[in-house]
Amino acid sequence: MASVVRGVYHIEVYRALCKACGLCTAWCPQAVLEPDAEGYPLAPGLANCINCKLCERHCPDFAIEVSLAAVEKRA
Amino acid sequence: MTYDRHFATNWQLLLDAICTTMMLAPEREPPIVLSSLADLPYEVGQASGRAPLSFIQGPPGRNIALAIGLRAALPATPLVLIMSADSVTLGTNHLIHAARRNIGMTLLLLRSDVTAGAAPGSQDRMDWTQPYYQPDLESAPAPLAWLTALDAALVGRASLRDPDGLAELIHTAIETKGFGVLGVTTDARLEIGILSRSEWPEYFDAYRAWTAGLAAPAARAAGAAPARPARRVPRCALRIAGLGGHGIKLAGTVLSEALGRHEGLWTTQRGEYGSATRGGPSLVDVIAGSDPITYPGADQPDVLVLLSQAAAQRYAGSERPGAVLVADPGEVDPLPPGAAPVPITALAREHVGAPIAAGMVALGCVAALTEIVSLTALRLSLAGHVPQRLVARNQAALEAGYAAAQAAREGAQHG
Amino acid sequence: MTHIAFMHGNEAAAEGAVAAGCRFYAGYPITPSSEIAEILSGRLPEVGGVFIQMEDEIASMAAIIGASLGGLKSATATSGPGFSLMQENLGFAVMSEIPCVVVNVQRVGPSTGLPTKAAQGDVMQARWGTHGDHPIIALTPSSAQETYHLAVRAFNLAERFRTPVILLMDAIVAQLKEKVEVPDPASLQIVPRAAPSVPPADYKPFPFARGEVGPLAVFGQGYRYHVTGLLHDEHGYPTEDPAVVSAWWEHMATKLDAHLDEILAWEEVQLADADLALVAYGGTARAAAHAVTLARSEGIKLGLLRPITLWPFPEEAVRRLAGQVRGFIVPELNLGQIRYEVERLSAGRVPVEGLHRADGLQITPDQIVSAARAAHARDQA
Amino acid sequence: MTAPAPPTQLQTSFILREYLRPQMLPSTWCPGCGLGIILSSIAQAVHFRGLAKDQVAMVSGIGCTGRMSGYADFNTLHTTHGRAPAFATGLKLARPELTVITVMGDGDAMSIGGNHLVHAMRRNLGLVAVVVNNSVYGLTGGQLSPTTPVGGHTTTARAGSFERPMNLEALARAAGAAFFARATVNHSFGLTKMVERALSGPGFALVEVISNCHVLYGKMNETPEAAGMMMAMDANTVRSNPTLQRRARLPVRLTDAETPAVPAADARPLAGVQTDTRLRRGVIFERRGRVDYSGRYYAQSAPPGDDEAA
Repeated sequence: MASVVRGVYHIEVYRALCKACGLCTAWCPQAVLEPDAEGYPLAPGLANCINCKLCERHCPDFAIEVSLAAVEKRA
Repeated sequence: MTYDRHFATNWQLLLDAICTTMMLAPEREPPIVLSSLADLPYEVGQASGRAPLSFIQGPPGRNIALAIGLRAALPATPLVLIMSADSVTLGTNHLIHAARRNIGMTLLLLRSDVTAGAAPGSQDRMDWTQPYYQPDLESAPAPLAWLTALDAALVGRASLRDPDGLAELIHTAIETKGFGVLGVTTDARLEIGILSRSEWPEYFDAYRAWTAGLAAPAARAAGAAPARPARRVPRCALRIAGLGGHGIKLAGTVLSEALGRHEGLWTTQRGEYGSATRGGPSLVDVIAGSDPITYPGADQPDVLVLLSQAAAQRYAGSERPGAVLVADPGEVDPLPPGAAPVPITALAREHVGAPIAAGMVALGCVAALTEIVSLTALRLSLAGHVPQRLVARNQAALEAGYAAAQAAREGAQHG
Repeated sequence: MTHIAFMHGNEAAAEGAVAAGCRFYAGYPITPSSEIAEILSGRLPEVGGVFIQMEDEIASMAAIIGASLGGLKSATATSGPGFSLMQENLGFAVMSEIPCVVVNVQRVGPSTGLPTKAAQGDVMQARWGTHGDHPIIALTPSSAQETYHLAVRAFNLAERFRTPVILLMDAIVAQLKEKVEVPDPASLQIVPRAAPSVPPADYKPFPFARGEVGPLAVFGQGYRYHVTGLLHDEHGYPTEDPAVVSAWWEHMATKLDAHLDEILAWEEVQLADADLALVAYGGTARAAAHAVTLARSEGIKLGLLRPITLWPFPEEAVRRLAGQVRGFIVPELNLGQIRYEVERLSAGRVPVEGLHRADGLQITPDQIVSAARAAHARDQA
Repeated sequence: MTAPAPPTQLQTSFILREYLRPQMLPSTWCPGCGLGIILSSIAQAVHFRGLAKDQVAMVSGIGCTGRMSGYADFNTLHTTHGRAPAFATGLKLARPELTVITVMGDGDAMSIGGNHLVHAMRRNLGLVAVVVNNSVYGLTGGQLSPTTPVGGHTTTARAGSFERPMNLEALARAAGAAFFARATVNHSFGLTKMVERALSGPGFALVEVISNCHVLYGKMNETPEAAGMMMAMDANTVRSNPTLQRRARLPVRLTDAETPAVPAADARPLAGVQTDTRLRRGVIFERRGRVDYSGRYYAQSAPPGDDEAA
């Protein structure tokens, strides 16, 4: 039985690619992401991330990545 | 009109059908015939010595586009296009777009059995065959199917074996508002008649209805040319350089119109304008003088305003000796020698809340430090270029720049 | 009444076209000429004209020919790649003697090239772009003010000589915003479409009038005739008869040449005492004019010949100058197109030096002055 | 060259970096432009199909979409305006083993390239065409396109367009394309699957993608935000599959159900004009037993098969 594990994901934003368009924050269903003063995404709600990858799939600039890095780090 | 149908060529049958439509509606203007087929005019011309119809032999495929221009000019004249393979080769794009837009014309698309006397094809679904190259290799073009799919006003098929029916159908197609197309064949086995109809306003009818409501032109920027300026101003080159988001394009417009409209000079304005989101380099050159401006570049400016470090690195030192130089000490480090320090971006933030007014602050500096343009002229010009609700704030920025530049000059004089 | 406006060249072209009586525009978006279409899409409906955005440039060119036959003064505007597509039907307009105006705002080519950068690389394409020998008129403006007037003139010449006229602009002028004194429309001389004075039975749509053109009857007004891209007789019917074809060539070859005084225009800047002459046109001529001032302040007697009519080329002016100056410098934003003309016309009498670039950057007055200095020094040595 | 092993899990960005040219990024596209999402979906479809990069060619035309081929690390060809299908036809016939993906914008594909598109569909060679439809000419500054809806404002139709837009779906069907699907950039998972399916079959496969130009079209039509314009695509399109339509009514929604639809841009209805503008998204048609005609050019003995048994 699959279940959604919370709080184990890692979100990486590549500032060099990001254009601060705001799509990732608009799509996040869990309010994980919030824009900073310049519009770049921060992840203050990372604990709520469910790895749905909507932010990643709707990033037109390949600048955001959700991974299981946190799990790997713990292991 | 009598002729021996048994011996008549396909061309004669077709042209006779077109002429018959004129008898079916004698009050209607005679049609203009468009076709790329070379032998058609001889047929018409030989009948009476003079063409009974106007005839345009446009380039293959392009007659549809030619007809669009004619339709724009002549709303009521029937336009009959006779096309063969050109309709499904180089004319396809014009075909589908004229149908999509529903432009009023009547197309007769001749199957290869009409044009080449080829054996009638059995590919009923295709309506039309292409008589050359690799007919067995590719699926044949199906213009009637394409045009039905695009909801042409009328799609039909007619046969030269039934000349009266052909004339009747052409007449119906001409009477149909919009884009009508008839496949013409000699094949007796194909279904003859109207295959589909669609309702949509004719393009130019819709155009005229759509544009009828547009406001008549207001008296355009009325006002006489101002009297020649009393003063003689030699060519003066001004350059404002910074980043996208500094409002530099607006500053250039306000400055050049202040100089041109209110100071009575000739001006040019050119620039490279970065967008606020990208933040790239942004630059405007304004040249003014009593004589019409030749070269529009401020490569060696008489007035140079530097709003960013990148701009300073690129342009500091390019100015003419004795030029007026302004730089923002909050952004530019070190300050170029001789530059009047004015905290332009900070003033913009203070008065408008964003760097977007930096260009306006810069103009205030120019008015304070030069003779070329007055604050009044800038104020007048500004009012014409920003929305009413933003005028006051932009004026504040302008005046703040003026005051700060004056203070900087006095500081330099006393210090 | 004259009024002051601030326009870039594209806007001036559009406003000039409206003032000249243009009432039909068909075009396709392309940088850096799109503003002309955008402005006319608003202006033409206001004056009862028709604007249509076609599916491509081939269709745009065909549509303006159709509209012109229907009696509307017609124009299209494009840039390099679109101009290439228009060549087919531009030839049709030449062959069937249909007035129309084509604006080409040049950009760096070939192919898509540098879409936003200024160039003057279509000079020879304007002359010889469509296949076969043919007469053509091309005008090239140096300022927004001149663009306005040349747009009017382009329509006038098109009507006067029943020919397509190319308004050959460059992105320097097209995108430069400057002050324009817009003349009172009533003060403009406008050539209307000439109507035939003979009854339809006697009307010849394409008279071989040796150096003259006959009136072009508007379709749908009783003068039914035949228009074709094939070589034709005076009635418009195709012919292969060498005698008729020769008569047709005679007509085409002379229809502009007999009226060069009406067509040619150029500007001379400080040429009277010049011993070094620049030949420059379009946006580049502005830097050249400035360079004349700079060079003269150094004691170099530099002058400028600025062709305004580019085709037919002001040949006599160059020939005459070749007998006066000790050298030519031709600055242009291509790798040498008008330079060939100047070389041809000076016929080895004086050296002709090109100052060329096609990298998207503009030629500056300093570059021209440097070239003038070098030529001057060589001359003194 | 061996194909990459099928992915064991969705390491999406890793895949993207594998299929992109990082030295070309960031793209010249405006912030929030859907073209990046489309490129991402195409790259993933190629990955999931297990195609080697070397065996894929991307041919693009001119326009914002034309820039896509520059960012994808395939054999890429950035051609002239509208002519991408013709270039692709030549390439495919020369190298039938290549997977050739053509990407075009709406003006590129349907306006200036309409002729080539129609004939490419008729010839039914094994090409995949992705047509990005954002209703406007982006690169030249927001002019009318053949898909601008009635009432849509553009820089060459300031008062709103009155032209009937091109019906690409009907044209593709009539011209004989083997496969037609429509996705939006708001449904990018579906888009990836559609491109995968397009890549998997013979014949000419067309995928239309509804995309956003909020910077030009949106700004002129009261939807200046990328996110708002994309979310509206949910309401402005309807699933082609009835089962999925029912499922869509279930309360599990990842996009905001309250998002208002894009207003029909103060469209003045024309007499006789249908007003239901909701487009179907999903696989619209797929002809069974579709034949890739490209083989015929090598073995001309084969007669045309019955490709119409849809």
